[in-house]
Amino acid sequence: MSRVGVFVCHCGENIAGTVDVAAVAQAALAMPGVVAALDYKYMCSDPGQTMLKKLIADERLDGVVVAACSPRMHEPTFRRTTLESGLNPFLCEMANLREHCSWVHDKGPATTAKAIDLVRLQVEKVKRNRALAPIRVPITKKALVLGGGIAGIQAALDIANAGNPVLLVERSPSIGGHMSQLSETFPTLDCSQCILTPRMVEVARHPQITLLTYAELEKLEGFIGNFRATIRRKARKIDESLCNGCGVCQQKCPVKKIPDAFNEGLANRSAIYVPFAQAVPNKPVIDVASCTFFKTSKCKACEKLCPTQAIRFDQEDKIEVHEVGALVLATGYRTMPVANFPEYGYGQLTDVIDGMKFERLASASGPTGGAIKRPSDGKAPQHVVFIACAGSRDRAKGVPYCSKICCMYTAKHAMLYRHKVHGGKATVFYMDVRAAGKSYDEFVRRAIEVDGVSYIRGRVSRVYEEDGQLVVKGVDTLLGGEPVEIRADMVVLATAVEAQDDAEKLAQTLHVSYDPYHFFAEAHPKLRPVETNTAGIFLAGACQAPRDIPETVAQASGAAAKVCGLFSQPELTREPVVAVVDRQAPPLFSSCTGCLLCKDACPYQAISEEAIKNRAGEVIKTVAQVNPGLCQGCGTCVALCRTKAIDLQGFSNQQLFAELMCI
Amino acid sequence: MESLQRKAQELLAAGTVKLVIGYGEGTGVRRRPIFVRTGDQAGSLVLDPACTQNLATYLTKAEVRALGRTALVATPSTLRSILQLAAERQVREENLLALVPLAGTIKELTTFADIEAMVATLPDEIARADQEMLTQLGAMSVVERRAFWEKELGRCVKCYACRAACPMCYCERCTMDNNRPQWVPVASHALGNLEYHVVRAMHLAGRCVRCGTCGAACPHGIPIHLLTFASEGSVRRQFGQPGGASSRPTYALATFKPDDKEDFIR
Amino acid sequence: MAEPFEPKLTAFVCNWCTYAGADLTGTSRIKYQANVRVIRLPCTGRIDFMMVLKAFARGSDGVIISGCHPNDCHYTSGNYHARRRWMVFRDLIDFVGIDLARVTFSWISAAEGAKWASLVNETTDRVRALGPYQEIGKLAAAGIE
Amino acid sequence: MVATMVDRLTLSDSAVDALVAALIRSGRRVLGPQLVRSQGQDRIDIAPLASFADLARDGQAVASAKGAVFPKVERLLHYRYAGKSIELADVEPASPPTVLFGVRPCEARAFAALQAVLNWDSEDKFFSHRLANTTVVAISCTEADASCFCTSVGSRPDDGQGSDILLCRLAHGGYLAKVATSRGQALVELGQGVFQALAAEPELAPAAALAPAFDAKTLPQKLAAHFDHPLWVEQSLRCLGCGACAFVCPTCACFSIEDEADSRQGQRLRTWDSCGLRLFTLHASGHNPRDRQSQRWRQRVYHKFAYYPDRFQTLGCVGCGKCSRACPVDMNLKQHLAEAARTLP
Repeated sequence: MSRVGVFVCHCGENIAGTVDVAAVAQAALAMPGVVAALDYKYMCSDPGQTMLKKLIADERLDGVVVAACSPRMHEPTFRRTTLESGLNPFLCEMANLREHCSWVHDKGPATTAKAIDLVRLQVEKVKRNRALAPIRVPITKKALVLGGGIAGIQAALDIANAGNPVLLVERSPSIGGHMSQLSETFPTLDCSQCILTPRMVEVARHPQITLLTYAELEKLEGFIGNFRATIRRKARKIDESLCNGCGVCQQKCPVKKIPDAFNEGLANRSAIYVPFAQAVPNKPVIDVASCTFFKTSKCKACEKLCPTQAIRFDQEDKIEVHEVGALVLATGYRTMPVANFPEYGYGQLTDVIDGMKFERLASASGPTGGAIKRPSDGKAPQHVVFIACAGSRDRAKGVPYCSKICCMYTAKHAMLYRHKVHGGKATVFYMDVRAAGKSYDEFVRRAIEVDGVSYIRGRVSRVYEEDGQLVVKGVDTLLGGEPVEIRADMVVLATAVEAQDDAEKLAQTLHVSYDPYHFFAEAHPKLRPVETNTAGIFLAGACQAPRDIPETVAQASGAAAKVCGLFSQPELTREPVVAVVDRQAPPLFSSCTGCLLCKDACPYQAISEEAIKNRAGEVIKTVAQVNPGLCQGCGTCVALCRTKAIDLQGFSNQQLFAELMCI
Repeated sequence: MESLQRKAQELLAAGTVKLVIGYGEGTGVRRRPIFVRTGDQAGSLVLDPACTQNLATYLTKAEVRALGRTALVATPSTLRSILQLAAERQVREENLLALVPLAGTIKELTTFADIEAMVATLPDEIARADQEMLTQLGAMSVVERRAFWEKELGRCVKCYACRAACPMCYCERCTMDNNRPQWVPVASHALGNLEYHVVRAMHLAGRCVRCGTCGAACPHGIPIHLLTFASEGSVRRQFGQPGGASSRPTYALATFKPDDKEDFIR
Repeated sequence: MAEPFEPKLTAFVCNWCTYAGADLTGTSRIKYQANVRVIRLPCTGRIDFMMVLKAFARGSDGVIISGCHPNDCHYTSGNYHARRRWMVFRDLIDFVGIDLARVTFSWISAAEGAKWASLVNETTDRVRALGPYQEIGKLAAAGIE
Repeated sequence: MVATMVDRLTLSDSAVDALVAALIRSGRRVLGPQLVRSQGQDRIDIAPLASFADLARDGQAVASAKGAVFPKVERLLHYRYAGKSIELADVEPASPPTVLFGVRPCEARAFAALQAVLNWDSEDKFFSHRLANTTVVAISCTEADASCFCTSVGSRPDDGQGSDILLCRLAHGGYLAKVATSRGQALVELGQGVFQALAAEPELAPAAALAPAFDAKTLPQKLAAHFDHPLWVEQSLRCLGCGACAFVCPTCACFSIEDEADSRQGQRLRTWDSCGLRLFTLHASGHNPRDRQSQRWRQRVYHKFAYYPDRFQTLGCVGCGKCSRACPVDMNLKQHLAEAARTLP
């Protein structure tokens, strides 16, 4: 027989003013299994808690019901007190006599009757409570940051500076990401390279950071604190330990006409190449698809001329497995290809370019050394039309959302153009100007008012070529939709920001959820913006949604803080309110039939298969297994399970059944 | 029929299978499941419209499993049951093979993919009589329906023939037999009966292949199969994920769509 | 003379939205009728349909089921799973002759204290008007000799 | 049932009608087999009779009549909490005076087999009370089906054992009533003027012809010697392990005790159970001495045809064949027993 104690709190007048607390205590004392019941002015006060502790000891209670305020308010308090008195904290339940009773009903017998019922529910429940121990999960204090753009760089540095080892994985030959391609950055117009490069170098030099460029994540197993990441290190075909980055190989490489991705195809590179001058690491890669040796097994110019004999034609991809405790996803974005715009010439018109190309044209490190020359004939364009929202907020293009950064960089582009081509005319077509951000609107105003960029509110219906010039047809909605036609030398499209092509695939590999546009989804839109719904995996930057640099850096630091917070604990301790799969004596072993339908239902991928083996090691049956490190205790699987083979600690079938049997 | 007997002989002779489960002569006009393990037993295999029981039920029975690789004479429902059992990891592709009577010949299906392909071509309708009953019940007032089921289920004695005959009721420890807590009373009083049959119908929603074998099994002629038809029908109508369509888990109640449409949540 | 009928309501609510919402009703001192008894669960996904059946078997005249709005589930998708089950379960209990007017489903967020009060009041009034519901409860005694 | 000298009387069809009416008037619960047609299927239920016309005079009811004396669920006790103390109340057996009218002779014989177990080492007061309160009026069979085998278990389609009154059909309508017990006599007195004295030796309608399928006398020894015979595994391969056979069986007496309780009160119920169900012999340890269906099938056969004769010098089966008809996979007991008798040396 249970020995339950019931403690009825007056909460001053809050409860006692409406509920006959003495009657509740008296009724409680008459309930089967209740050996002690009392009422007191403030149970949460020191004297109240002391009474509770004393009675637990004196009456050797094995269950406690505190009838007071909402458990959401004081459950932790009273469970701690229970623990201090030597009783397992999970043998304490609360009946909500305040928020759910005294505050919402009038004084009277019906209210007191309800209060008694609420107590009875908890008494019946607590009789079935089990002593539970918090779940402890070890943590591998090493983070994996996926993506070496500014988001990844920032997150890696913050985590590393807190003293934790970091693995920074970047799939291209150098870190830096899109930011390294940018010319100047809004709203300050400081040079992107100048602020980024030091950070890149810091990463390379940081004792806590292991940099794996030209590498990709292939598989992720495990759970928070205990992931196993399988990483493919693509063969650079050079021995990085020998290469000193002198660059001779690039100069001597006979194949030089390969469109340079870093420069958005505005320049060429050689078959063996370093993506850009400030690349980190400054080590070349052989582009096997273009290299003469790999096509004809002749040449080997680089090998012959390499002063350190670092060339390794026979080098193979390497697979490495790393144990990490947390992940930060910083895989960034892509922009919508110009080819997606039939109305703007399918990308066939050489002088219709996207923002990224313009960045390279405007960049001092770019193919034109920063001079604005149009791609077709290298002439400085006299009139440039900038089209904002190229694809963004356009359901027809499958992008209903706002890409967020375009308004700002379009203003920046127009401004840079006006600075670089004196007398040049800049026209911007826009839907709305969204310049929310510190000194953002001022920046746009400056473009219009100081730099004389002309803004036309309206969409561009068509861009086509007519006798060597681009004709831009649009409307000016501020002039009542009056058609506008502009003859321009160059058109710059602020193309929509989209998720990476392989974002969906990666999300599935990592079991993180993603939105309809394949941006990774945060665990909670308001309260958990840098976490995913998979514990231990965090988000930074534009892989979650379009973001500008300051936001990205802020979020990266946020994600880093989450990781450091996780790593700051000796081990992971979690509330034991988790699902458990029944195990019992042979021959049944478990009432689980192993249909594993629960596996699909679990929002956290916490359920896996477990093979029950006999002494000979043969598999007798396969059953479900709940990983307590991943389970968050929602109980969806419990309600789904036909055989009741899964139960939820703290809200077990026995507990809930008992509650129901006394209503 | 001859072709079936011949096929069974071949398979057993070649050692492709150790067992052929089919239908044989039973009491009077009845047909009963038979377990053919040698060529000479194959002659007792019968094939006619009376052969309707869903034999997939036997695939999960330990005693039968122990006999080795099995060829199963399969009706369309049986094929669907095999797929659903596969989706729920209760049968292995390499352990079974389906024999489908098709236009006088016997089609041999060895892979789940084959079975899926075949099932996709087969009509998936319930008997007219059952359809009519469902329509009638649908037309009744909720009070009339309550009365109907109270009367029908009043005859239930919880012999569990329905559960035993159902291919999807393979659980070793049925929730009915789970007594901590005893959600559903063991006794076959009115409440125990109602709760049992509602639970069963819920558990089959999205998994039922609508073979009607449970109803046929009931010694007291209670049309319990209508209950699972109703819950399965609800799933099909609302989520379009029928039971027994695929060997991969596509259980409608283990998944969701954020825009699932209902009209009752305020 | 018999006293006027007061319905017995059982509510199954999730801890993070509706239970918190009902707490807010309290802190906002919004009054509602005292007929409801709340059973607290972590998530609507935890609500086993058997509980609803049991509530009626135990003589509840009405049942309230409430949790987080779509998209707000503390566990990201428990409420979506629950919704699917209810969609089927409603059809089924209607088919076996249980009066759907006795079951109320609702999404109530932690911010909707007033909604909880009005939900309880409306349900209580409706069920009071419908009268006692013993269709299932009476079965507990039926068929025993 | 104390057998008195058998009194032989006759009744016309209309007289039987009047008798049934009189029984109902007398406030007795009158149960009898009735044809029910639902969802296009015919079945015979044993249910309260409104008149003789409702009676199914041929064919076998799905369920047996045992429910009248051994209900599928009966309350043994209930208790309630008064504060912390428990008020326990024993349920006193109570049942209406009952007439089982027009049941088959095999059903009538079954009560002896039930009694053998239920009142074996101690008296089951619930069962006994109902039995004492029940009068059995059987009608002899003029038809038998492929599941019937009363003639194989030492009985006949017109066997009077266990009947208080046996009605045998006359060739040209009407019945010969064999009144065997005082309880039968009571009905005769109740139906004043309904029963006629026998004028001449009546011409009976021929009873159903049913050739014995096996010799039940030698069976017990054969079984005793072949407990581990593969036959049991073979026969039970298709058995699904449900309780249909046991729950329709007129002699199956297995039951389970179930407590139903909440925080305020509880009751103890006795419910039918079956040795065919896996949980029947499941131990708390998880061990199950009859874990395989073949073992459970064998138990069913042995219980009725080896252990019964051994303990009670009678068979635990009356050959009604209800189990075979009820079986979803057509386990035909008659065939299986014949096979055993034939193949076991």
